[in-house]
Amino acid sequence: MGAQVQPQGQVSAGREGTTGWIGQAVSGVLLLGLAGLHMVGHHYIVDGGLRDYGEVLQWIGQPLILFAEVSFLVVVTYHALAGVRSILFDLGLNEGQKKTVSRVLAVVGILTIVYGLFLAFTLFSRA
Amino acid sequence: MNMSEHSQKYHVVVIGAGSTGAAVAHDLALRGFKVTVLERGEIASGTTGRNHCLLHSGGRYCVKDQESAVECIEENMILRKIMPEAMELNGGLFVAVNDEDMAYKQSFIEGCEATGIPYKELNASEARRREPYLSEKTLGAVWVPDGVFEPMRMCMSFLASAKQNGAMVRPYVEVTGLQVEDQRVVAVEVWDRISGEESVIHADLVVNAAGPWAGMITDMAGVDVPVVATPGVMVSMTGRYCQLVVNRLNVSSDGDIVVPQRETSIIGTSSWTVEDADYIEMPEDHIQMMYDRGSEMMPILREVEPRGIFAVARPLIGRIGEDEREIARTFKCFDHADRDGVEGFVTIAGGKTTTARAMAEGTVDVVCAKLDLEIPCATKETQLLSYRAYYTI
Amino acid sequence: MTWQLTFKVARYKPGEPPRTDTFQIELDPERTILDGVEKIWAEQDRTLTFRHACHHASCGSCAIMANDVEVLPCIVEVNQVTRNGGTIEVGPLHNFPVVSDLVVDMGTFFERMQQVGMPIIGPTDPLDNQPKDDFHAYENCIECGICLSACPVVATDPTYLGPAALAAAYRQYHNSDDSEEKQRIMNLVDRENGIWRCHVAYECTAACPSNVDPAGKIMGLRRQATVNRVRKLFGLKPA
Amino acid sequence: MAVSNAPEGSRAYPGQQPREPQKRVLRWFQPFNRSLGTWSFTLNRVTGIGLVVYLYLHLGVLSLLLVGEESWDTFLAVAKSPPVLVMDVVLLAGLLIHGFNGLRVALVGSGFMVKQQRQLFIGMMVLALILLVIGGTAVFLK
Repeated sequence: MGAQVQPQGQVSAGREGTTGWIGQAVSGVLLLGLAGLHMVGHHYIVDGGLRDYGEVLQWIGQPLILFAEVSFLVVVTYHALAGVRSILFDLGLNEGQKKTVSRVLAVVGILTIVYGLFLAFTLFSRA
Repeated sequence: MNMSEHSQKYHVVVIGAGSTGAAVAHDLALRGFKVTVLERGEIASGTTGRNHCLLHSGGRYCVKDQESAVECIEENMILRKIMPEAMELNGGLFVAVNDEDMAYKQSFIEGCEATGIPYKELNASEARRREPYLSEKTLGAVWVPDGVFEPMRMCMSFLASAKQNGAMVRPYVEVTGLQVEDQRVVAVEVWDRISGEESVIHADLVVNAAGPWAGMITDMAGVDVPVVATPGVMVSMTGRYCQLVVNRLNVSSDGDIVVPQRETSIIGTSSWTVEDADYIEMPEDHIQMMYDRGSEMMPILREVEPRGIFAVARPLIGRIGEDEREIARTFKCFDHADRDGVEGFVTIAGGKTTTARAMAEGTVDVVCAKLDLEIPCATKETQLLSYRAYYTI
Repeated sequence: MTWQLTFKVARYKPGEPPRTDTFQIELDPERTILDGVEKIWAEQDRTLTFRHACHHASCGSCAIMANDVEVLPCIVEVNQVTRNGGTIEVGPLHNFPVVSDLVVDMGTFFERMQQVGMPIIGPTDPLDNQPKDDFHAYENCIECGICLSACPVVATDPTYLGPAALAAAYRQYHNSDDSEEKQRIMNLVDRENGIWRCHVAYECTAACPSNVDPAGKIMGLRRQATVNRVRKLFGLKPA
Repeated sequence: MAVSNAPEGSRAYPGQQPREPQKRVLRWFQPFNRSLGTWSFTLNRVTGIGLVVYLYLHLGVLSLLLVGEESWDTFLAVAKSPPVLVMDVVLLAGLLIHGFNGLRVALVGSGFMVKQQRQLFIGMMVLALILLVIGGTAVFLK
């Protein structure tokens, strides 16, 4: 261990920790349902397992399903990138590195969600 | 006049960082000396670390060695004030389990009164109510203010306070020689066991607090000190079966005490003498004797598993061949100028961890007298730092 | 009866590359690993450095790796880890700076314990003031560092407060009646490098030689931190 | 001769510069001779990293849907071949292990069933295994 000792009384850092962990737990629990729906919807309903192009459009064309898939996209992206962030933080980064990691991952997350939304709504419009 | 301005000029090297060396270092630093503590191993890795953890009330000595008993009860009362973090002030019982023990009770109580040890007589049912694991044969008991301490943390507390006052503590630095010029010890030759470097440390005065190894140090100055390495076996049992220290109400003998420390019960101890105290082979029959004698007071100790078995040498003042239990457990400070005509060299020997502070006071008084200084000892009133500070200062 | 044993000892001296030394010793199988190490020092190699004091698992200074597991070598008999003619590998704890051979630097560790503030033994008379059972375990913490060596997060994040300090914080939090002290402890642990860095591997609890259960207590602190936040949301004081 | 002043370095071992511990990222992936808890930690980490990689592969592949019907259905023919279906089962295993182990972490981490965390882990893994057998068979049957 290095000589780094935590300075006391930085409440803001604490809040970030709490929300980070609770966010991960809550999104994780949500994913149990959303990923379950996604897997069942794409693997187990139609004959032959995976959906072909037409079947995909038919599936995503339902507004409730679209809502579920979009929620899945947002939650899974958050959960995945927060997980990556947590693993990277486990490496014992300094404050500057932590900031960089957080920012880069936030940008990646936004790009992912924008791309996913574009995909989902394009398919929805084609249906 | 501020005498510490004068004491600052003197560099005192203390050899050994057991309880004695640690307490001496604290006292010296508090009286303003420049202090370096040299310890060949880790803090408390010798006699002190492996001791019985008993904060003596003096009860064990109050009949046959009243000088030691008085030292114990005085120091007991001081230590509990200055070092509460390393202590459990649970009290102790002297328990009678046969008629012979009961017959001893009167002289024990007289001893307590003569030496000023507070005591309280308990009848058998009261004793067994407080300590349910006591033998059914218990006939009666006497309560005294025994306690339990953490030997290593006690040393670290003393050393932390010494460091706070400027002392330097160097573990893993072994003394390999003393340089004597004109019948005066002027420097200490050392070997750093970590870096492998050998060096020489100048000293205005050397205090030998090497415990049972004191003779090795005095040999280096061509003098000699009557210290006998007298090991004892202790067996630490899994589980804490008494809250108070349980002693046998009789003349001190082997296996007559059970000290509850944390979640263990330590049975002790035996006694024999060795030439070399570095590695002590434990006699199997001594270990067996601990179970046998310990379970006379607390039968459950025969049924539970041991957690640790260990032996270490006590530094008794005397000569090999004397009956070890007859040797007084008091301490003695040898000024080698008076004794052997070697200046600048003092050996503190004997004693117990409980009396370490008093030993230090006596030793530093001798040091001051040798240097013509009059600085009063303040360790009685000085609260010690937390043992943790040893690592953080 | 004695056994013939091979000790492979991880050696390190400042400025030299680490190496492994092999020693052959004879030892009674009921003696401990620490007895073996001490015997090697006494009879074969005076340059060997190791920490030890009490030899009965109460000072916590001797903790090392033996056959790649954290142990207090003073209470592990050699017959528990090997057989006659067998080999025992010993090395310093993981995740601590190595000073020399088996000696690690506990400075940062104690700095963090110091921040939590709990002395290892309560100054009270346990007869008059029995510690609450649940907390009793924390007084059993011998500050040996084994939990930090075992933790997979400490292995990579030196800024993590670590299981020992967090367990002590739990006790200090619940044992204190002083709301300011509670707040100080919460501020210390309720942060990314505190309770939220733990990934629930429970390795500290499995490795602890004193049954302190640091992981369980980290979870307790998380719950407390969450409760406090929820209460604050509703304008209530921390529980 | 002057007193050697306290050299810099470790406070408990003056003059010594302790060797800083290496960061042992590999420890995350070495649960051997460790307790069950480290297995759960390692599994969660391995599956987590795997799932993130899969997520981005998946999102990439989905761009074929944007291209049009033909490219998607061509891909689908490949996706339905047995080797890829085996990969699907691996994905399912990862999801189930990560999901149910994650549920354990969420429960224990918020103070529930702390004392039974070991049993909880075993229970969750058994549940994941059952679902994997059901789900895995279904992948091939459909």
